[in-house]
Amino acid sequence: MNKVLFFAHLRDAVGEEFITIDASGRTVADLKQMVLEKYTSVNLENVMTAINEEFASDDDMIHEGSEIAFIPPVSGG
Amino acid sequence: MNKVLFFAHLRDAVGEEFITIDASGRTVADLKQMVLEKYTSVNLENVMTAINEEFASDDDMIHEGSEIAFIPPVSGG
Amino acid sequence: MNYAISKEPINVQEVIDKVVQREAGAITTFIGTVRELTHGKKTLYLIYEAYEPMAVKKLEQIGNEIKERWHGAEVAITHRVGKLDITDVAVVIAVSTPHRADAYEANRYAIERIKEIVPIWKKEHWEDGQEWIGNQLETVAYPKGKPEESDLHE
Amino acid sequence: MNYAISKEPINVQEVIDKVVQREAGAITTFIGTVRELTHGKKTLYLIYEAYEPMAVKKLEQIGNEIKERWHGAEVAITHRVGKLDITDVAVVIAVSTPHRADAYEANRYAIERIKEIVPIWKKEHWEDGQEWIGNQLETVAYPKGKPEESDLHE
Repeated sequence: MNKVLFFAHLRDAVGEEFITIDASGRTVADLKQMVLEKYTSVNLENVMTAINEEFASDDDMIHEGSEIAFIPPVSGG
Repeated sequence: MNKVLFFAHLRDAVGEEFITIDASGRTVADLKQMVLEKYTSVNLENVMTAINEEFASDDDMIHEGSEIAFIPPVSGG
Repeated sequence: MNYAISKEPINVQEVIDKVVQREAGAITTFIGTVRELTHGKKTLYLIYEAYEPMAVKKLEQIGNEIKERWHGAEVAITHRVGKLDITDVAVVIAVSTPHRADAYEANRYAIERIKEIVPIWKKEHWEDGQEWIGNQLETVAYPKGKPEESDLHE
Repeated sequence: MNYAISKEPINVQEVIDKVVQREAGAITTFIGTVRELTHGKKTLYLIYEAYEPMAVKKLEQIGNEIKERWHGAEVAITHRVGKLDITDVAVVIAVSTPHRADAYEANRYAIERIKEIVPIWKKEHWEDGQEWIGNQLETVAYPKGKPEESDLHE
């Protein structure tokens, strides 16, 4: 299983800080599709993805137990 | 009369924080000459002058009561 | 630790103390504060949220990038999260270097990188609404696979 | 007062507090510290001396120059005098501005100007001697009737 974290406007749209979902063996792009189908109000445009706290690309593979986070454009500082 | 202040290496050379001298009606250049004659170990090369806490030129006139300071190259900061 | 996310007000001197070194002649700090007016709109307060473990890692990465680029630099960064009022301190960056030009440049580099890669978000609250900053920038794209700098502070 | 010469250790936060403003999104500070090694020579301690009333005036002049050049800037500068040990703070410059680029540039301007026009001198004490810094620079001249920047900190 995989923990999938949402932040900022994504958290507001999903209504959860995180969900648990089985995405192992799939790519980041696959997971994005799964999320978009489940949460129709979510917009993943311009949203980065992190796997285990490192930025990842759409074609990176998700492994069992990996923590995924969707990272909207950051605005710290 | 005029108070003439010395700082840094000038103070070490003169051996005084200040001297009192009558320089009214003379220019800064005149005063420098007077100081050099009185204190032969003093070196006024590259030394700026202030009259009443403002930088002055060699040909500026010194008035009665004005405070003169000789300002070696600064090294604050 | 030199890189931290803090739920409590940041003590600037504590961040500075982390970079004091006998080889340093210069310490620069950047203190990001909550400004009342942005593009003429009055902010009431902000909420900062972070993906905390990754944010700390990314702050540390920025520190390491600086140490590679500027010889002898020491770096400490603390970013606040939670509710911040006007003039509250959101971030403190301290950089020490042997020579002063480096301390300015390396510090500037740190804040620009924070705005690119550190997963922290702010929600602005105005009298007539609220919004997560960053998400409304429709021109933003990630051609290099990384967030672009938000120009909202500029 | 925002411009001061201090015989006591400088409290950095107190200098920062002088420039806090609701319009500011950025505060930069420059903290000049006593470095142990300069050109490979080991400093034991420094003595700073100032022509105090003129130094305060010149610090204020620098602050006014900054406010003219950088819109909305607030400036505070405190310079220490007396005996300073390694890592002691010699000067603190705090600048706040609405936008961060200005806060860095204006702060940098302040330290460069201090090294040009503020009547403060330091005497370095090494194991094998002591010297007023500035006076041994035989290349220094004042073509514009003002001290040139010492490069000893660079």
